[in-house]
Amino acid sequence: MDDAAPGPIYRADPPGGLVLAPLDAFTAVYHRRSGMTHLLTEPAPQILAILGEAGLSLGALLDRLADDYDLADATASALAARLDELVAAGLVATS
Amino acid sequence: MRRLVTGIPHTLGTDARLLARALADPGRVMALDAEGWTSLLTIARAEQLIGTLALRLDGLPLPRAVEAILGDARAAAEQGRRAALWEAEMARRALAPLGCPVVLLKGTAYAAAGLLAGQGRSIGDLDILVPRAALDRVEAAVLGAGWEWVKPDPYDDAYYRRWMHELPPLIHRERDRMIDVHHTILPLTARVTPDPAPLIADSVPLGNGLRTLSPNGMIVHAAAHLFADGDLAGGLRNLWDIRCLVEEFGTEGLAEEAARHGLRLPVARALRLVDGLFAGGRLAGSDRLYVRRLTARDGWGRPTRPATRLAFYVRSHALRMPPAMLARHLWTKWRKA
Amino acid sequence: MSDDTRPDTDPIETTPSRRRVLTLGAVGAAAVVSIRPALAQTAGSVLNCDIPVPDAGRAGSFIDAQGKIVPSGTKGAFAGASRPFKGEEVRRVLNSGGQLPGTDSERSRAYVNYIRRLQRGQGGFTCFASLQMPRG
Amino acid sequence: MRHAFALRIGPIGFRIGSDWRAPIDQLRSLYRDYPAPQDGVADYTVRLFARRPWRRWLRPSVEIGGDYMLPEAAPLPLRHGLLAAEMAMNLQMALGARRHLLLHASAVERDGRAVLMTGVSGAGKSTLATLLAARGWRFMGDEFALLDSATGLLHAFPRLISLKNAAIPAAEAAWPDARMGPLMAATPKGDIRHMVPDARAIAAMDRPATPALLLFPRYGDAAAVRQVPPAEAFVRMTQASTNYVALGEPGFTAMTRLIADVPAVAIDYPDGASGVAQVEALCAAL
Repeated sequence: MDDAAPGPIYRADPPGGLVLAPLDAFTAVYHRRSGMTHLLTEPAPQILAILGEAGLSLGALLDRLADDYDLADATASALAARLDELVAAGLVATS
Repeated sequence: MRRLVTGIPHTLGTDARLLARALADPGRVMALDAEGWTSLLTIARAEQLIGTLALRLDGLPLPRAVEAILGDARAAAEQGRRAALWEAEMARRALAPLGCPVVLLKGTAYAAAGLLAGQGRSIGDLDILVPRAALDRVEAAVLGAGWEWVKPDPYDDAYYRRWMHELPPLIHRERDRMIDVHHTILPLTARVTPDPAPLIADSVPLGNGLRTLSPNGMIVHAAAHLFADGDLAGGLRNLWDIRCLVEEFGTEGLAEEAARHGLRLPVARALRLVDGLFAGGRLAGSDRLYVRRLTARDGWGRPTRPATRLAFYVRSHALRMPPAMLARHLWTKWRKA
Repeated sequence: MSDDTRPDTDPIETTPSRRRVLTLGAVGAAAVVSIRPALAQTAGSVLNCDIPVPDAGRAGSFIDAQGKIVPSGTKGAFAGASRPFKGEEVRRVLNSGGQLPGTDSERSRAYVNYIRRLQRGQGGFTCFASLQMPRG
Repeated sequence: MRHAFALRIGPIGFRIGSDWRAPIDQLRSLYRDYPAPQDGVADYTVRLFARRPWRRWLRPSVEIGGDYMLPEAAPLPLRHGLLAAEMAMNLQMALGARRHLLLHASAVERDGRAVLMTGVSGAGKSTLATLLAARGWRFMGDEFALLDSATGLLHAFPRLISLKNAAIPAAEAAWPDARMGPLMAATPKGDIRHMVPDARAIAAMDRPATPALLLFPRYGDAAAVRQVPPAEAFVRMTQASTNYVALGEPGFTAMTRLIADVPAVAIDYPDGASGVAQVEALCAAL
């Protein structure tokens, strides 16, 4: 996966594909398609919420997050690391 | 409570025939008493067919305890199906960049295609078939996506690569699930070596980037797997697969497809055994021995008929390898055990 | 980046009232933890089990200090254990230190490293997995 | 099989078959007040068998089998046959249970409200449960508790209480009237003796309770209480469940509901009496 443009499009399951249970700093997530449970800390739930509506490139996702939140560290590398985790867990797919 | 065979009506049998008949003709379970039910459920678990039985009996008026046990089995089968299809999806994601066809085999294929054979079926490892030419790239891709070798053993590894029809087994380090990557459907050591190229060429797209074998390809593979790739352990489940595939797709063109791969005899035998075990057909000659082996299980779930079992075990190894290699293989395994 | 559409442009507003601060996180800090199957704490009640070192399929091989299987006779590595260890013996060492019976500390460490590296499908894995439990 | 016995513990029926008479006789005696499986159909079959025919008599060695088996289970000598039977029954539950979320926890109930206690072996969950039972709580089980994902109710599983080492004389002194199994010395888990739960626990075993407190006890240190944050409680309970992952969404529903509805507390306790006092104080404050 190459971070340089154009880069992959990241997608998450639509909202019905996840069951969320906020606990404290963590949110428990049941992923219906895999039958797996994950505990997420931010920014993972926020990323999933955005990518569940529409697939986005890394840059577009960063822009979207910056629109919705005050980003403490708006770097592509930090976001790419989060996305890699979500991809490995199967919560986000690339195309 | 000395012998628990007394509660089973004679028409249902006292070995795994009890299970075969319940699967084929669910209405017959209405004759079972508590001991008969206990035997049936135990045998079904031992043969890994409890989920299948649960779906076959769904909707019948059953004793409450039985309904509860089969309800659990249905839920377990559904969760197993979900996990199996997810594993296939994760393999798809890993292999998509290669652009080569990826054909699902066995249980995962039946479930993915929504076939009768997949209903309630227990599914273990993920089995996929890929073109031999793509094998090195497939190996690299799965290793890059979190799968690892199960056994870093030089003897086993060399054995697999030289003689087997698949890569040595791989397991995913996060999900703890195994994947078997096949490049043909029988070991290269077997007396018949089916040609995988037409199997892949005739495979059917599932619409999600993965494929299954053609209907006749599935039946041929299931028969090859049943007779040549094991000692008939778990054979009842494999035979039930074949019965469902035949019911769903019929047998048109099957003999030709079987002949193309040198598997005319195993496929013909599988059809006879299906008829004998699941449709009350009369069996003759060595077919009866096969049924003796396939149904060698008592109401406590114990394997029975040790001599028959041993004979099939030796036979399975003899089929897979030339005699000298068989001796070498058994010797190496024995020395290490 | 998109045009500035932020509602709060006053630089003095350091704690915006309507917008949450989100930290994408330092690279390396995990935001996803997956729940894995656990035979967990039940081990003692369900299982009296053995862990061979190494497993039968690789009997005769040596174990190096990191717990890797190496050919028999490798310098600095240890021959396998003469008998399988009981689940309880391994549990004690994992939980409270000490040595596996019949070993010195280096050999014990190598064996424990081997056991920790066990994968599903290898002899002893299920037993080892059943000993895993959260501490505290 | 040659010898057999069937019984029900809470909602779960078992059928145990054995190549030897002794373990079955012991089970039959200790479980004599337990009912038969519902409709006569057991949920699980357990087999105690000799791997080779001569092992029935020559240094008899009990292999553990059944509907669900683990490949590395080691056999036990015949004098530990009752332990083998109990372990095999537990194994069926750990690997096979799908009707409930199976929690590796002890549980007691009062006024329809249950305290769940879980922790590593030696944390004292079993001891605390029996001590609380002696103070009028209803004993629901010291090994497994069964959470129903549809109702959120906790079902009892009051199998024989497995006493270990020093707990054996302590229990014998505390419950002189309790019925006990044979003392099995030097098992892989130390000395083991089984105790039959009190009559009330058996009589009430079909009555579920509402979980009210989730407790992580730890024996040995000075008394202390710590609130356990929800995420930590969630992870610890998933690791204390053998079938959380296998259950899928019902497991998630049951577990998140439990964590949301029930306070989770970790306690250190220096001795049994203090532990009991701590639990009762926590319950009084709920």
